Amino acid sequence: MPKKARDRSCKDNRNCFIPKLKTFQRGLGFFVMQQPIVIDDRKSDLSKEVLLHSGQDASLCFQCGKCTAGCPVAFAMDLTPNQIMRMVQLGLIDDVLNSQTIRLCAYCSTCSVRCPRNIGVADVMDSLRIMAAERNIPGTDRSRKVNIFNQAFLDTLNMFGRSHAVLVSLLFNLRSCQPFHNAKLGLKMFNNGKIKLKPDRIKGVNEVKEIFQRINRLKKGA
Amino acid sequence: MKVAYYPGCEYETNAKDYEASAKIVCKNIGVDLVEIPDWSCCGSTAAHSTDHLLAVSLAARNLALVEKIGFDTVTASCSACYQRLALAQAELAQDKKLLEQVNEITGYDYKATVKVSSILEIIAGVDEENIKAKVTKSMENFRIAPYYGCLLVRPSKVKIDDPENPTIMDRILQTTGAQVVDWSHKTECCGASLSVSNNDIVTAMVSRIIKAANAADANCIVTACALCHLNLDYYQSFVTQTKGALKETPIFYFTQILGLAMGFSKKEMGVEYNITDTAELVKKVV
Amino acid sequence: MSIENEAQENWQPNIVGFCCRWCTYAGADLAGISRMNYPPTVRVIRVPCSGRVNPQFIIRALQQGADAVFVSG
Amino acid sequence: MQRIGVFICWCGSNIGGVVDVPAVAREAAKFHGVVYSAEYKYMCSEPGQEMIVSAIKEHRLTGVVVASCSPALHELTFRKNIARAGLNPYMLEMANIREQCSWVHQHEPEKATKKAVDLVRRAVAKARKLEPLFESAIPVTKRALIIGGGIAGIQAALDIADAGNEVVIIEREPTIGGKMVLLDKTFPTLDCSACISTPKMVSAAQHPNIKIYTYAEVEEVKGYIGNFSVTIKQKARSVNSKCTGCGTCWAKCPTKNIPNEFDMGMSTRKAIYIPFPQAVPNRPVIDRERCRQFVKGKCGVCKKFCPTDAIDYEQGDEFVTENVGAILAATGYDLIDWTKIYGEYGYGKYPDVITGLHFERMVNASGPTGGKILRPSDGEQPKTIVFIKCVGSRDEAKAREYCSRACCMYTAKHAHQVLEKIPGSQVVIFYIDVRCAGKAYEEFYLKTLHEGAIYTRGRVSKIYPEGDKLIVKGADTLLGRPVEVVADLVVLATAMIPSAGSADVARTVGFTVDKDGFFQEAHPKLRPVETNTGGVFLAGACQGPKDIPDTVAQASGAAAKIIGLLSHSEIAGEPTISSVNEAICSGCLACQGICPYRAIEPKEIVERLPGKQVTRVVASVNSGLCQGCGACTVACRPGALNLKGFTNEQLLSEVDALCQ
Repeated sequence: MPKKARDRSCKDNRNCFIPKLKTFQRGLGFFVMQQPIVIDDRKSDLSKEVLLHSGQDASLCFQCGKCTAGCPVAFAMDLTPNQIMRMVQLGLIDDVLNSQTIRLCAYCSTCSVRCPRNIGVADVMDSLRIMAAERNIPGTDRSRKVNIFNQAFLDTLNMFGRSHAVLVSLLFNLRSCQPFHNAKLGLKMFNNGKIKLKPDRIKGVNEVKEIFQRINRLKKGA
Repeated sequence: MKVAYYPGCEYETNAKDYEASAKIVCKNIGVDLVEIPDWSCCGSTAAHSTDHLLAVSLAARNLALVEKIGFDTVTASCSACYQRLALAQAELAQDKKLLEQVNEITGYDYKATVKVSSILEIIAGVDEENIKAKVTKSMENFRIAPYYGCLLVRPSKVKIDDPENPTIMDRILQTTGAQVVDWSHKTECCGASLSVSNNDIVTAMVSRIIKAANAADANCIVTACALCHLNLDYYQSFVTQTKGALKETPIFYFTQILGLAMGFSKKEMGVEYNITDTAELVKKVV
Repeated sequence: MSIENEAQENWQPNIVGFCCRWCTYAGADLAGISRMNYPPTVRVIRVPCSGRVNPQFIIRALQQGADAVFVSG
Repeated sequence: MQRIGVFICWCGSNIGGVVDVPAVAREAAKFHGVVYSAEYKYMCSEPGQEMIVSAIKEHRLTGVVVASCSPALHELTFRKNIARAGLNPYMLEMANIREQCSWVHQHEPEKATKKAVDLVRRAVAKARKLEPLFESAIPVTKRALIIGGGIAGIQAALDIADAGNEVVIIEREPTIGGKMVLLDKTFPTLDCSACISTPKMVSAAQHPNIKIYTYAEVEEVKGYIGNFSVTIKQKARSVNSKCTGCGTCWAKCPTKNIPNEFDMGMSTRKAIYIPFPQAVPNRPVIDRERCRQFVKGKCGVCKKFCPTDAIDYEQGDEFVTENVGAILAATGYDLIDWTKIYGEYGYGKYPDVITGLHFERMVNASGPTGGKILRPSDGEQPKTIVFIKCVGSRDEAKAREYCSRACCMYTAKHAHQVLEKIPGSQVVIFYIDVRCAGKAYEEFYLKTLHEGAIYTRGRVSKIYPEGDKLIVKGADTLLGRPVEVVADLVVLATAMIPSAGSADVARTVGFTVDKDGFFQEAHPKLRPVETNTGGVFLAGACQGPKDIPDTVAQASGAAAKIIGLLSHSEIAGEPTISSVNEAICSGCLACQGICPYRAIEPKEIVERLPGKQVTRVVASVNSGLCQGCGACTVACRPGALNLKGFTNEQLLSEVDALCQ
């Protein structure tokens, strides 16, 4: 078969349905077929992109697994941190960016301070989240929820210059279609006087809006 | 001593008790917290998960405001805010190009001269004798599990103490006569960034921390972070009520403990805002 | 031709290298064994130790027309 | 005026395929001083060498330039070759037109040819300034000094002594034996460590050619290869040579409960003690920091009871000088202090987290528990034991980057011993890689696996107590899942590091250490037991982490080298060393401070000036110590020092030739 035919066009194309289908299947608990990983002369630059974003060289990882062993969220992840590092090394960009793991990472940096190779694993995760955001990958399941929350948080921040817990929760519940999510918490906090309904709008709210706009312009320019 | 103060978005809601107690305690030991005028949100996890430049710029606006009012040190009570500000400062101080770019985005002319300190560091910097002199009540009935969480001690660039066994808060708490227990989950993460989006994960993480505090025979957990406080305070109800194996463990801010020891009322310290029952224990302040 | 023009047209500096026989000179040999290419305008003088390199040698090399001197050991 | 012959080698197509060799030869013929220029397919071959010999004779050559491969390869060959023709072997200069020309510029043949011409011009320029050099004869003292009385030192001492040379062993502990006598059984054969090492200790002690100083340290080393003078500090033992080792003193000593270092603090000893019953020499030492006589000024119990009047409270440190021809450093290793580094493992807070050496003592029948594996916290027998490998090794962030080499095997051995001694026990071994390269090693590992040890691929991130158990949080990277083990005992395989004080030994004796503090061998492959300092050799774990078989092999290797050196009554000294022009030396001795080999000393000379005699100080180079680095020549302001074979004049003419 000529090289072109087995080109990565499928993998490179983020609109391709196969990775999405896979995650979808996984989410539904279907059996997922795993094609062998093909390593050929087209080198991946995922490791380099991560390095550029985070200043962390994932290629140094020797897979000791200490990050996974110490990660407080590992039990909830679909791929363990060391698997993510391995996939970055091999350039399996779709598997990485569509994983739950990258957005479940709480940036507690336990992995970073214990890594024997001095890799800031948490910063690698951070850069992968950013790369997923740049590529508009919404994520599925838990990862999707984290993404919706982050977006809701930034939206209120953009609106008022400060975040507003009530609005963030409302936006999150609406956008994730769980209207009564965390209602109990809200109620308890309300009872304890820890909720303020009126958002805190700062005077320099336009300065904050400007920050968002300039960054958006920069991104588009790039 | 005057220090610029960054309250953080939860200062009137979830962290109002932290804010109040921190201000009172600091004033009492001669630290004047001056609120940054018109501060904005640090961006928190949402920003750094979305765009690196956004995260740094949002923090930089506040740092620039600190510089503008002529302060060289800023402190934040919330440790998430502390970490964001400190990380941004570390990067800006190191990378001139980034600083230029960020200044262009924020519209401020920040020179990267501000030192970011957590409120723990500010209070630990006060002479221990001064604090002891203000302590009027004994907290000896408090068996405290000091909980640092992750944001204060990691990553290495901004850590305020040893990431595995920090003692800065232990030392402050010991000045009140409280018993500070040695326990295993001092710096385990509570999962705050997931507390809205994935609360089942957070419940599991919190239950481990409560379990460890129970195992160490602590009768309360003391924290220096608004997010940890909310998480531990609220989510433990799921495990203490359903599983029964875990004891309900009241959560305090370290400033509340200091304030109670200094003789301030429980109302001033805002302990009744807690979801967990603090009344029993607060009665034991003698 | 001005220096600037010369610099633009793939100018390569003449470099005199003083290499310690125990390390860098052996390293240059290794580069040869590994067939790692570098510009032929680098020419090496073997010294018993980089400590043997008198500043006078460097000045003389520059006076005599070397564009750069490389001391390694 | 020199008559120089230039010989350009094709090296088959290695050089000839890139460089236009005949053109280089034609150019070379034009250089000043060159009277003959030739080329040949293989200069180093028999006919090539013959060609040089006959050209020297025919053209009455006084100097030879060979342009071929690196001098590292064939300089010696061609030196011998021109010596056959009657020339001084140092009248040779080589131009490296293979490694540093044809092999690195193979795509630019024209430029390569030009460079080859330049390199030959340089060689000719140097050759014009060459002078005959003569090797000096250095006498050899046929004795050897060994620093460190562990298994490496003992093995080497026995080998050297058996060859008929005298050996002096210096050991800083009160007994020889080192780390090996601490161990229980040795992998992969499981023979008893003490049973095979204590007889060697006795043989060394009884050998007529071996003299042992225990409780002693090297104070100062002077001299050079063949002629070292070593000052030894014999620390005050407070027990003199009348002692018979009867044991009355330590039985009667009232100061008890001092943690015994030999048992890693798991047992106690008295203030006067021998480290263990088989100690060599069987003579106690008083721990002056704990002895009541020294701390409080009154006690005297041991002195009162000693039947031979061997106790001497007044004894001071003594200094002894030994003259030797060779020195062997065999200072061994220590285990890294993990309690300062690994907060995630509890900073040493949890008593049931121990090191492999603690485990060795515990499992040893003569150890503190009589061979029983017990939890230090409560003395109970553990059921689930976790072993963690690479603690401090392969961790550049917290400790050391290197692999400590022996841990995989001793951990497998420990696992085997647990499974053998504790019925129904469970062993979990956390590893990153299982490295069992050695004869019968892999087989041993497989046996341990078969016996039921659970090898889990992942590094442990945290240990914390829960009740009386320890929770070990690791990972199984093969399954991609975190793992938690509820353990009774955790054994850490901690990194081997150079033994404490080894840097001082290196400084005192005068050789280099590597980035990790291990002693630097002269060449990692071809000169593994020598240092860069002549006459100083290495053996065992002081050179890098090693297990017992490798240590003993290296010790015998070093012994063979030393025997070789001591078999000569004289050795040839390298002639490319510094020399002083006393006439212009100002005696400032700036060179003395800069010499890394301590080869320069002041010397008084008497000069006759008109009408009077003047005594003044000049620098003098010790030809045995000088290693020919030439640093002194740069420090010398009057230019009185020059390095033979690399003189200022030669190097300047090389610079000139290259810059033409």
